[in-house]
Amino acid sequence: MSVRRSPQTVDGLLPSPEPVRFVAEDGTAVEPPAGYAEPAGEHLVEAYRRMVLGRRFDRQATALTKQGRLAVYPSSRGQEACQIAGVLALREDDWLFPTYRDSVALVSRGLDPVEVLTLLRGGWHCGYDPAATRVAPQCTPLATQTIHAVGMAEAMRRKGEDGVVMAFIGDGGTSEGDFHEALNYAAVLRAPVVFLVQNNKYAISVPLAKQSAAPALAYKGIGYGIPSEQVDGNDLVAVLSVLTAAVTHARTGGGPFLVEAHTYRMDPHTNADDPTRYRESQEVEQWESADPLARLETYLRGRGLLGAEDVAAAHKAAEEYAARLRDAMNADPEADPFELFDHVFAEPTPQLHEQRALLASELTARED
Amino acid sequence: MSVRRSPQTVDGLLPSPEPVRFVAEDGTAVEPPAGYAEPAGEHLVEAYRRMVLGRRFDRQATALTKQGRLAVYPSSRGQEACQIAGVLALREDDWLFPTYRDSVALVSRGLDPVEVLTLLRGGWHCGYDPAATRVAPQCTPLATQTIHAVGMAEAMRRKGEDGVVMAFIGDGGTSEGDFHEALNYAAVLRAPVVFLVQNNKYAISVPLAKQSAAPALAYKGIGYGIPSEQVDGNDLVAVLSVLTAAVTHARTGGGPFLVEAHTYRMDPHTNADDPTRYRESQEVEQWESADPLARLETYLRGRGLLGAEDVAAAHKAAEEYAARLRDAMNADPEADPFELFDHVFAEPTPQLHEQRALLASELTARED
Amino acid sequence: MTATMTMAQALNAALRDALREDERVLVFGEDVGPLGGVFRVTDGLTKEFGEERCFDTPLAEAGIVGLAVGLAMGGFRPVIEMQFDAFAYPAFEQIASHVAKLRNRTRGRLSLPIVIRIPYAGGIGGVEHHCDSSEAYYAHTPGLKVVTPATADDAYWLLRDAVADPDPVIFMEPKRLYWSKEETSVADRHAAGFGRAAVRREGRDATLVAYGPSVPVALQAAEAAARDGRSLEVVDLRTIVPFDDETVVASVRRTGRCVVIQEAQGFAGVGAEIAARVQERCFHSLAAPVLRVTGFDIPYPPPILEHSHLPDVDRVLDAVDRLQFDDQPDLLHLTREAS
Amino acid sequence: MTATMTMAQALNAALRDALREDERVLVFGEDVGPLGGVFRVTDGLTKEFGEERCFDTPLAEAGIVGLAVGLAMGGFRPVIEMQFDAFAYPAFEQIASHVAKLRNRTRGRLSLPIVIRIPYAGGIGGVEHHCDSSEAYYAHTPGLKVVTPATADDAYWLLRDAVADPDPVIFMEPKRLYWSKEETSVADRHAAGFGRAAVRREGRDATLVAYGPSVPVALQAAEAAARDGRSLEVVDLRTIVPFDDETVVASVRRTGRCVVIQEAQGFAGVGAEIAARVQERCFHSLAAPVLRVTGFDIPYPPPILEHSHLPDVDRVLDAVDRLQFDDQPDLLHLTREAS
Ligand SMILES: Cc1ncc(C[n+]2csc(CCOP(=O)(O)OP(=O)(O)O)c2C)c(N)n1
Ligand SMILES: Cc1ncc(C[n+]2csc(CCOP(=O)(O)OP(=O)(O)O)c2C)c(N)n1
Ligand SMILES: [Mg+2]
Ligand SMILES: [Mg+2]
Repeated sequence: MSVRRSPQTVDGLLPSPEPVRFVAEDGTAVEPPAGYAEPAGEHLVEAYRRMVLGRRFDRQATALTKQGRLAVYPSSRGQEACQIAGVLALREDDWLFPTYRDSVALVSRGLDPVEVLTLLRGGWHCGYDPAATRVAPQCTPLATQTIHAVGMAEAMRRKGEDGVVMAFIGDGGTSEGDFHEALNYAAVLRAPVVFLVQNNKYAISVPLAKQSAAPALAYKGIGYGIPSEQVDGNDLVAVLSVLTAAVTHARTGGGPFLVEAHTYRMDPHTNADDPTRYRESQEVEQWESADPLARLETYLRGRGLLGAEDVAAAHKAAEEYAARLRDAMNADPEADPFELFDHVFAEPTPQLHEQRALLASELTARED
Repeated sequence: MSVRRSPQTVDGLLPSPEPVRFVAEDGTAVEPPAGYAEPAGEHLVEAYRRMVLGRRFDRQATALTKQGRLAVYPSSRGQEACQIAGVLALREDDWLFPTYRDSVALVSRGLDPVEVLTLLRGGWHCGYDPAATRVAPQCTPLATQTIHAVGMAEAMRRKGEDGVVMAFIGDGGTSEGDFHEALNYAAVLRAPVVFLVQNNKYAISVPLAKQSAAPALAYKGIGYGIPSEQVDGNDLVAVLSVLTAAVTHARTGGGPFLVEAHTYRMDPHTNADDPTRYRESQEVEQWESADPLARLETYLRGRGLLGAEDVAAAHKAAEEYAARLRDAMNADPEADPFELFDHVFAEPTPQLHEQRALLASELTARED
Repeated sequence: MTATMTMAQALNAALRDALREDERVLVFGEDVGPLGGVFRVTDGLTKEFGEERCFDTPLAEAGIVGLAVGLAMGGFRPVIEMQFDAFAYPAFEQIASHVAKLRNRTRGRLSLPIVIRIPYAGGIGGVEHHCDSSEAYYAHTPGLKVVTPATADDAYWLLRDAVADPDPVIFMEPKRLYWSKEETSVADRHAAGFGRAAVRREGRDATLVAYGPSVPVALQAAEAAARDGRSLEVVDLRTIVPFDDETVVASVRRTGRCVVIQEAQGFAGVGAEIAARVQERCFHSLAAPVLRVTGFDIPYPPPILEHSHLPDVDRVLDAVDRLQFDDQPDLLHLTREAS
Repeated sequence: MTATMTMAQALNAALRDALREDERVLVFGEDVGPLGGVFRVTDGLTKEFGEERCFDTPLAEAGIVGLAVGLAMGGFRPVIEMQFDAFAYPAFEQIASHVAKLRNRTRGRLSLPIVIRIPYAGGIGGVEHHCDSSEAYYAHTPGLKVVTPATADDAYWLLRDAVADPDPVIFMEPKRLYWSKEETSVADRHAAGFGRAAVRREGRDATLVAYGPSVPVALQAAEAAARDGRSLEVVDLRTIVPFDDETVVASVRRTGRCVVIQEAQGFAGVGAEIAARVQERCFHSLAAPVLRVTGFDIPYPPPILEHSHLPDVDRVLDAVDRLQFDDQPDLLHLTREAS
């Protein structure tokens, strides 16, 4: 009477024993596991351009914190391959549920960088229009967004759309109960959602070894009946290949898919963090040699897909982009205090009207 | 730079592809997978006695609901092998963290049945002394107790005791975030705790298929680095063998272990439930043929470990036990209203003193 | 057309009518499908509307609420059930950090028309964790509307209003009133508007302000007081957020005395807010302090003792009697006694 | 021996001394180990006491609290940190259904000497979810003691008291006061006892009741009022649960007027409880209604707007001015204006 399943089902759910790789750290091609297709050359070149831009944006944002133009910034440096592959694997009508860490993904998706940074400069909570961009507000309460992603995927399925949702989450976030509930709901509903875990080895100061004892986080999928894969998160070619397969799986009715991208957070958690308290600088240096951008550039040049002028053009575009951003961020953000009462409900309650009036009287009093 | 593990580690964490079995439904022996030892005969006979008693207790409790002596009772009928093996696998100084469903485990552990039923008869919340019995209060908020179990296991480890904690949970409870957090904490801390999932196929009315899409719940272990096993929960011999191995693993520093016991809830969720709304009676009848008590009896008789007189003696003891329980439950529970203020804090606050005085004045007023 | 129905039946009718009228409405939660919910409030909905519209979820409350958030972002109108008050706590982060805040975080670009139904409070002999009065947690959280009906008719109309509302509504259902039968008009509306309190009984000498499970207690107390020649007005809040200051203030200004009744533990509960508001707005009309009659500041008692905890007619009348005196000498005297 | 230290340093000293004096004390949470906590309150503890006594947990708040419950059942005294106010919400079920109730559920056979440290409230330009004032959720939950220091000296002694307490204590740390320096005596105790409020400044004309982050605001307001010849008394609650009725009532009976200051959104907050209690107990000594100065009933604003939300000296003084009038005509007039 007890449940019986074929071991077959099981194998289909386990990730590759080693992270999927197309390109070695030195930029040379390696044999990927069967079943994964290399993305087209022009896609890889486009990915390269975006990585150059994304990294420049990231550097600019960090600079803005030093100039006091940004209150706080969680850098993506070292994780560009994950974030940009995540964006490239999606269509415009697909949804993205990012964390505070994924600003590079957002600007790569084409969002206005000033709007993306509105939260972090202390302006309004979410600076961009989630409905128009199909990008949920960057989420801070860890893992909570993964369940919203499942709900949105289920909504698209119900409306007969063939859209897919990609939920971003970090290694630390996978420890939260909400991640578990999201995976389970996605599997039971067979929702078209891809979970992308950027395992950057740290949750602020807490290293992966204190976070999980799993062989790899990708092994969490089988416990929900979700096919999973692990990939070298600093190999853009591999991440894009695996995520494209995952998105196709979800879009074609295969249900959810879990991808763990092994990467590394090169910078402090945020500008406010002090990593010297919890990690050795050699560890960071070692990971420099795994830099996703250099690796992709070497690979594309080696394959003759990228020339010196392409590289120069990409950097020129990135510099212009950064300059525009710097100028735009030079102005202080503005906000209307009365807006505080406008979005609590569609219609303010009598209590909120009263409190708005109180604030009004305070502001007039200050004036005279 | 990315995480590497040997597939070896991985295999060690996966459960058997089929639930472990020693005894077929017809009571005949079957070949168990390698590595599992059959418990000694006298243990099995003791288990048989406890199952007879446990089932009789369960039937009596259900009867008491009909007589209005119990407000509500969640029956264990059909799950006795899991609960009694769970108790037999433990030492007296080990801790048990049960749910509302596990009353049979508690009486089998030797707790006073009236104290066990205090909660369900509307008396005080927990009728027994958890410290003295090393049995945590039966837990209703699903899965929350599994984290407490990890904490207690960690406490014993820290105190240098070699105790083990067994956390009971149902199939539905595994969907709660707290279960995920408990498994992860246990694995990272290498806490000596065994998680016993009684997969009785239903969470009130919700069948397993709506609860999880996993090949089996035991496959959740690998995602935390926890070795796991699945077992035929209606085969006492198998459950006791697997749990004994799991407890030894935990006691000897191996860390946590996850066991899924495939069983079935024969009765309604509680006496208040109406299963005709969500399951077919044939399904229940089919499971009758997998009855754990009949199966063990046939097996032990076949092996000549159990004679007619042993069976009769076991039933006689059970009848006497049930009679004593019936009589004891005939008296109405009593409680002192002022005790309401005694256990909120070690020392009542001034506010509680005031409220106690208010109640006192009310009660005196009622008297005259 | 009116009919006698229990509050549970009225809620069921409201869900059925909402599902019929708006295909974006979805009902889901634990055991709300074929079983029809442990209180049968969703009885028959899966049968009539199919698994697509009314379905069981895996057992995880944060999951239920989070799923509702995503579905609402995607254009649906989820009406979800938390099986019991204390079992909504696992969803607290989803409710406080997302349900309550998403409209505000996005400057109104996203809204969440979600109804979270929560059977709450005691008086039914339930065991621990099944009888919490949790309304204050939600009422204190900006961005949530908090509703609690005391009659079958209000149950129907307030739930219809809640489902139609563009914002999240925590819909608190007093368990012990599920089976109380009343004349209910599900066809043409007599019920007051959303956000308005109702004067359930008019009176001159004092105002009893109550909501949800305490409304019948207030009415019984008023009945008993009338026999002693004291005329009590009974105001039923219906919605805690928004709060109907106008009705409450008008009543207390007239009667000059006020007792607030709340089943929940008293400390920092909704009753404290009511008492604070009333004395802020009616101070010079008050002949006595605004008194509160509440549950004690203790975890909900076991069934055998719940009657000692729950505010009853006598406790209300005792408070009304104290309205005649200065600075509650008896209460102070109790304090001395106690220490 | 006294020393000038910040509140963060005082808390660090209290943890260090507690770890030294009682080996059952354990400190754990997110980033409290080598990093020393995001606010450095646990700085150096892992170095001095080792990973066994002060350690980082996996990232899961229900897990942290649930682990503390099990460890406390096993004889330890966990002092755990929730990294920020809003990030304690995932643990709400563990706190409300277990931490608060276990002693009561087991008739005192089990107790939970757990301290849950929660950095809370705003004023530091933090982004969303990092500035919630969540004290009322806990104060409304029977079985929890709720503490919040306003000075470094109190931070040290109240935390020592909390760790020594046989029952669970929610220890709310006002973020914005972490860096405020004061004379602190960690050697011989001058601080008031646990459960007692402190009169921070004596006055005749009105009483300002405040706690945590609002105490400095109250003191500044009293200072400013003094310049206009108005003498305000300032009471710092120190512990919200238990509540020191004696000190508050004595002060208000003397001054005859009271303003309650609370940073949290006002509705059903701790300030409502204080206002309700004060008018219940001091009604006939009151020359004016008890007024509340609170944050608005809105989600915590983005940094650029938080100054408009937070109760400041002017908002307090405006309230004090209103204490002179009847039924707050200006407030009613605002209501009309608004609608
Ligand atoms: C529920 C919750 N708890 C705690 C925090 C505080 N916090 C912010 S980021 C962070 C670490 C997250 O690590 P990870 O998930 O690996 O993402 P990463 O920052 O490395 O990208 C923590 C603990 C939070 N935001 N939400
Ligand atoms: C957090 C929480 N949510 C909901 C409930 C209500 N509830 C009680 S038992 C139950 C079903 C549990 O099913 P399972 O875990 O399989 O255990 P079983 O009853 O089958 O032994 C539910 C939903 C609860 N007790 N706790
Ligand atoms: Mg990380
Ligand atoms: Mg079950």
